[in-house]
Amino acid sequence: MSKAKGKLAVYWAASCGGCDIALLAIDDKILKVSEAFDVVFWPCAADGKVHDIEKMADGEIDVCLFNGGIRTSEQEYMAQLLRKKSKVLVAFGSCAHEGCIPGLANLNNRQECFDTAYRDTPSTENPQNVRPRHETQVPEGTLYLPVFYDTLKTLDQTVPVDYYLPGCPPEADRIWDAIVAILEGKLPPPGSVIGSDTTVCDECPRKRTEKKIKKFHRTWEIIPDPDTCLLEQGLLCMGIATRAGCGALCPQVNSPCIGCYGPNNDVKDHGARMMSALASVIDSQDPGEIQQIIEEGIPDPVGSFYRFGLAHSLLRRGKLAADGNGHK
Amino acid sequence: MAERVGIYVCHCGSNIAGTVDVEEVARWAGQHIKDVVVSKDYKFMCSSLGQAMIEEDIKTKGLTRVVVAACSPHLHEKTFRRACANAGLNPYLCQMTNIREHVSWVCTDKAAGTEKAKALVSASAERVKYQRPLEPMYVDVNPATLVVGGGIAGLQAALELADAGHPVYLVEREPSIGGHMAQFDKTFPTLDCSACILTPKMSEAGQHENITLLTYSELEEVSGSVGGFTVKIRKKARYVDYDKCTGCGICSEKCPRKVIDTVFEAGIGERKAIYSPFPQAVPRIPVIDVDSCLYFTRGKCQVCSKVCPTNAIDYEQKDELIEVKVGNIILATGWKLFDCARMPQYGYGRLANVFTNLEFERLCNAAGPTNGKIVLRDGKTEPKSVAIIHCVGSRDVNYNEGCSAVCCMAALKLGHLVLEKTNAEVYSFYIDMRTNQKMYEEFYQRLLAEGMHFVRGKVAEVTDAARNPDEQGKLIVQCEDTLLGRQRRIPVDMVVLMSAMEPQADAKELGLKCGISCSMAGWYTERHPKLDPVATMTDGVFVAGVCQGAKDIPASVAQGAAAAARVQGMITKGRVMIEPIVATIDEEGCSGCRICNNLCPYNAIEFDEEKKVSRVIAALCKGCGTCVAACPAGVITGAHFNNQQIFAEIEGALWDAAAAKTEEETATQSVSA
Amino acid sequence: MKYAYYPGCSMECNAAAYEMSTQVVARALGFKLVEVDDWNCCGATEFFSQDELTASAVVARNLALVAPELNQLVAPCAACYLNLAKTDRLMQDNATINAKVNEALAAGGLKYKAGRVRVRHLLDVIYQDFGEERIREKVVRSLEGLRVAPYYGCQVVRPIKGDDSTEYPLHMDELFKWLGAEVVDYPVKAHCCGGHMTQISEPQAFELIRRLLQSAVDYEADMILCMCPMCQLNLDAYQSRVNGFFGTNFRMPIVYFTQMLGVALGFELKELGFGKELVSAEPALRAKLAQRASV
Amino acid sequence: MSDETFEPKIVGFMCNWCSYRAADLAGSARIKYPPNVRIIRVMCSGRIDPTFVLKALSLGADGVMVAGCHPGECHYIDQNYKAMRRFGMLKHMLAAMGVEAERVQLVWASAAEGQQLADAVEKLVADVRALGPLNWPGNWNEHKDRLEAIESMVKEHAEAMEVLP
Repeated sequence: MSKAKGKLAVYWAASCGGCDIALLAIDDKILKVSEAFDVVFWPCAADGKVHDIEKMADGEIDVCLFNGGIRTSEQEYMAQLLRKKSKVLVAFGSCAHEGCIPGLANLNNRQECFDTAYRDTPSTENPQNVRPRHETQVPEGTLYLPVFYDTLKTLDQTVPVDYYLPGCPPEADRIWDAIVAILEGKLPPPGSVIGSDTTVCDECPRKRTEKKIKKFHRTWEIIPDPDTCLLEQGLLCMGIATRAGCGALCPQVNSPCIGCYGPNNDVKDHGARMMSALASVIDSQDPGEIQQIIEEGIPDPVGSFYRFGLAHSLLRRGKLAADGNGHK
Repeated sequence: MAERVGIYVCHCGSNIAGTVDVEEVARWAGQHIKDVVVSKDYKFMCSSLGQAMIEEDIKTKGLTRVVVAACSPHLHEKTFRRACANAGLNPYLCQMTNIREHVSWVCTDKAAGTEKAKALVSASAERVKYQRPLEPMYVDVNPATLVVGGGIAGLQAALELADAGHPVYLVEREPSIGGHMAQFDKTFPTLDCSACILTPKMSEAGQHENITLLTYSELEEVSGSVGGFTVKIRKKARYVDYDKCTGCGICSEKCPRKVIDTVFEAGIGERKAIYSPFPQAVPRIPVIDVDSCLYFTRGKCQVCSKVCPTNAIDYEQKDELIEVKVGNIILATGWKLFDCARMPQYGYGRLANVFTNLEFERLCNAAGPTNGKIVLRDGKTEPKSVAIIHCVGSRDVNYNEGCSAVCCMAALKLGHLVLEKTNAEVYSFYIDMRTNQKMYEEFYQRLLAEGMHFVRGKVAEVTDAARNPDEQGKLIVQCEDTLLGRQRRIPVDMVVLMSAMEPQADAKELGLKCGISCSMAGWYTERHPKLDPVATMTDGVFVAGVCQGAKDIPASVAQGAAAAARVQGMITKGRVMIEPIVATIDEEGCSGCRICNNLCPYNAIEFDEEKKVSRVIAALCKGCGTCVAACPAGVITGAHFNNQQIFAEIEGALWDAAAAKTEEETATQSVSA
Repeated sequence: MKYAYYPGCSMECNAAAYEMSTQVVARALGFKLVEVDDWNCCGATEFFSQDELTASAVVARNLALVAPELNQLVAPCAACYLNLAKTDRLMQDNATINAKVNEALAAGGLKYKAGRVRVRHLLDVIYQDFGEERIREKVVRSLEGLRVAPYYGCQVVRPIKGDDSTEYPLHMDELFKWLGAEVVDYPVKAHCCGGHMTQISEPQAFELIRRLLQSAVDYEADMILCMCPMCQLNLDAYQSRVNGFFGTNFRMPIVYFTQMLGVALGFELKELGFGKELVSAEPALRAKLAQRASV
Repeated sequence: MSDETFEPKIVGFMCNWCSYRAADLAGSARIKYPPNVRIIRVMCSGRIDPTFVLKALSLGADGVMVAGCHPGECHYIDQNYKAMRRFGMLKHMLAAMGVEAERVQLVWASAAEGQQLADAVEKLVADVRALGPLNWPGNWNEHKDRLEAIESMVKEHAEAMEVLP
């Protein structure tokens, strides 16, 4: 690695911050990153100014690792700016990739999000019912806050994305694999997800047989057998439909996969794949019984099948109120 | 490289052009659909000129994909695939758009029809770009044939095939072949004796070296497909050793147990507990009816065993399941009689002297329980007047909407027999007299001359409620005589109900086993009602006789022969093409989750324990695509119906609904603009 | 079980015995009849032929008034049953009538969604919803020995097709077999009772009535069972006139099927409205059932 | 879009053996039904993937029909039961997403049931017409103030930094 240092940017939009930490979970290999790159922008780790980026030439940044979905106008602006200034834009982690948990708020609209955050949560003390507003008049003039959207969008619904690094958060080994690929210039074709194209089952040591499900259980209802496929025990394990790469971490500790790596290549809708597969092996031919198995066993279908991928799914969100934009 | 798509929109005379502006569809497709290099309309695409036009364009314009918007693919997909193949284009790169059955014939408004046609053409055009060349697969045709049903249609089919030198398995549910025709006395319009013309065919079938007779047997299960079916047949226990029995009949003669014979004698005669249904039965091997046999019900008797000269009685016999392999199946399962008790106003079951036509056939038959004497239920009184009521349970929306086709002629025949054998007056109550085959109308004229009385009108009721002394003790047939325009009450001694022909109770079940469906009325659905009346939608399965729809003996015989001819064609050809629409699993992507393993009813998916991947056995796969839709990793591909193709088709079909998306896309570009 | 109940006008006067016995039987079988509040005329026999739309609107008001939590409406009178069922069917099948009727209803602040209420005749409810097993259990006084001729008339069996045969219905026959009676196979069970012909041409009407009575006599029936106030009226009230006209001597009791059902369930004749019929049923009941209980 | 001019766009997924043929039969028998359903043929209702339905809705379909052979009459023995189960699952999920149940209907029609299929189309179209347009893509279009906010931000930053044109 004798060539000139590259420029690296890391940005954080609508996400929990776990991805920034995950980047550090590669341990001392981070030093190799800093050998290869100048970190020009990483608000979470170092001071930096937007106008420094704005002043850069287009494409001046070699790699931008962007985590988080797009929920506000500011995030959208930053996504567009970083896209313009970066040669390679990587959707880093589940939020940027498919919306992740913040995307689940797409079942609601802005108003409902605010009601929850600024009124309904038990820890909220807000007697004047103060809400964030885009414009606020003060004696000194008008203050602006970013516009908060009804719908969280993924990074690639906002700007073109070169690579995806899935996971909530991405596993350290996979991050390192990606960095090595970048450093060695061995990246797959643009638009690819960096990772395996098999599913979690490929990495899961449990014993699998033919499947027939008579009843779905929630995780607290049973103590699963440690050696048998969790799905066959009625637990809603998303592993069958979820991209490998994590090493089947959750199933290894007797907990069903929740699908954070998203679907594998060419799958348009993670939840639909899962629903289709699961429904196919329900062990009943009676419409009433089938409905009962489904409704009793899966009380929250969106939260179960689209926990990470709602914003990136075909429908992207729940239906808005009749006026079409959620401003009830 | 972009595909070069050709679009061909058919007028089908005015069939399509009447409610779809086909010129506009072709013009629009040429202008608006990407990669379309030719878009034409033509009067009849399926004509040789239409096909030649497509072939010419493929060659000269370098088309790589073809869309034909015309009728249902079920009619002409093969035609256009062949045209493409002739021009050197893989036939699976041709897609048909159904703008006749699904558009022009169901739409009333031309503008709406045109819009729907555009959407469907758009769907096909988007889809066809993703279609892949496929190579058809071939299977050898097993020369053996299964014929189900030993009535006249099945017999005819079996004999035709056997005479041509091909092995036939003839399965019959009853102890003897012969079917309903064996029960009849005379046949119309020639009045030759039914048994006299039928029994030679029966014994020929019984002795034919190429026919394996499986009587008292039923079809249990069918697997495989055209060319190579495997059929499981249950040979019900006869309790008589087939090889030892000589058919001497002493057992029946000595059997002390008499029961009403509800099958062959239609409930008006008796048989023994060990019986052969009629003297000319083929085979002559009797069966024991365990529900009435004294030994089976009470544990003692065994007279039959004692009198049998060859020790053929075997009370320990069990049902036997046998398996045969055949290349084709002909269903000729016939019909059952409408249950006249369902029309209580005609009194069947309540009023003693109301008979069904089948009972009456047995009454007339010299071999029947009355030795051919026409008498009332008391067994001795000859009727002085007989009413024959047509259309009982047929041509009636409450029961069977269709016409049973044979009853008018059968009624004339029965009327003739009454006139011939008794001095009774005969009244026929008909709605319309249908005598539309060779020599049928002449027979009707003959009966008019013989003095049979004809009353046109649907009978309201048959009652014993007399209104005057003349009616006392009689059955009164109340009817509006639509020719006279007034109500009539005609007192008679005996009433014969010309009952409808209905599909066998288990016709649907049997059809499902063989993969064919029934019409609303319950008859088997033929491939085409006019042009392909004995083939079905399932290759290798044919139908003949009444099971396809009510018809008389000549028509049943013709169909039996026709089905046999179709099967012979397949046998001579030696192999059949099957569509290469099968699923494949990308083993690289398969993680062995085993969701698909349990989904295939044909066991075409196997699991490789070593590699931990699932695999499709192409030869067993029928291409339904269920596993494709179920694979959670999306690594199973269904040829010709893969995700890409269907997504493209959905997008094309909704070309005019996606407008709302554009606004969003323009909005994202503000920084980079 | 709970049903909306539309008694209709006859039940209040000439068919009071029907109403009394219906209420008694309903209580005994444990089903609740909730009378439609503020019901109006069903349009009787002729209204629909005169002015279909107005008749539909008048009848639909009754359907609209059925309490929202109930979706089955029981009518004991055959004409009421037919008109209510016919209106519902008409509104389902004919969008124009449906719209106009609802327009009319809206003027009174009402609306009716065609198909919401299932209109049923009382016999059908008893036959289908209670069924053989439960009815047999309730019988305390078997009708054994009594020969009854079940008479259905026309309006319940036609033209609205229920589950029974439209030509030769059998449900009442079966019901009375469960009660132990000897049910005669009454061949004229669905023939005309004369209807309003009594007001137009007596000879015609009398002939129709005579046939029904004669057939019951021929079959040695002890009584004719009715399920329609009009049938009962014609057969009972005109019986002596028929005798005078034809020189016959009919003494055929005509009672409602609910009355005899009540007898089988163990109720006293008085509670069931016996005694209101003109040709008394008492002699037959005494003769045939005397030895069994306190009739 | 006003109610008078609203013509629902509906995609119908039909199996090759029964429902597609029922539609063929409806045509041969010249049974008229609303022109709103655009039929896509698959070999079996078991091929119908919930993704197809979601795809159609996401592209702006107002309703979807999923049609197959009657239960117990599948050309592929029992594959339509898988369609039945998937439909149940999909229905449950769509309800949670706020999609009215009437928009996505499961229909069984044998090859002989042209009239029944036509009736089912008529019902689906009437149901969807009564519900009005779905316009799902419009569902994720943001309010106008989003565009304005970004534009003002771009302008503000551009003026301050003089970087953007």
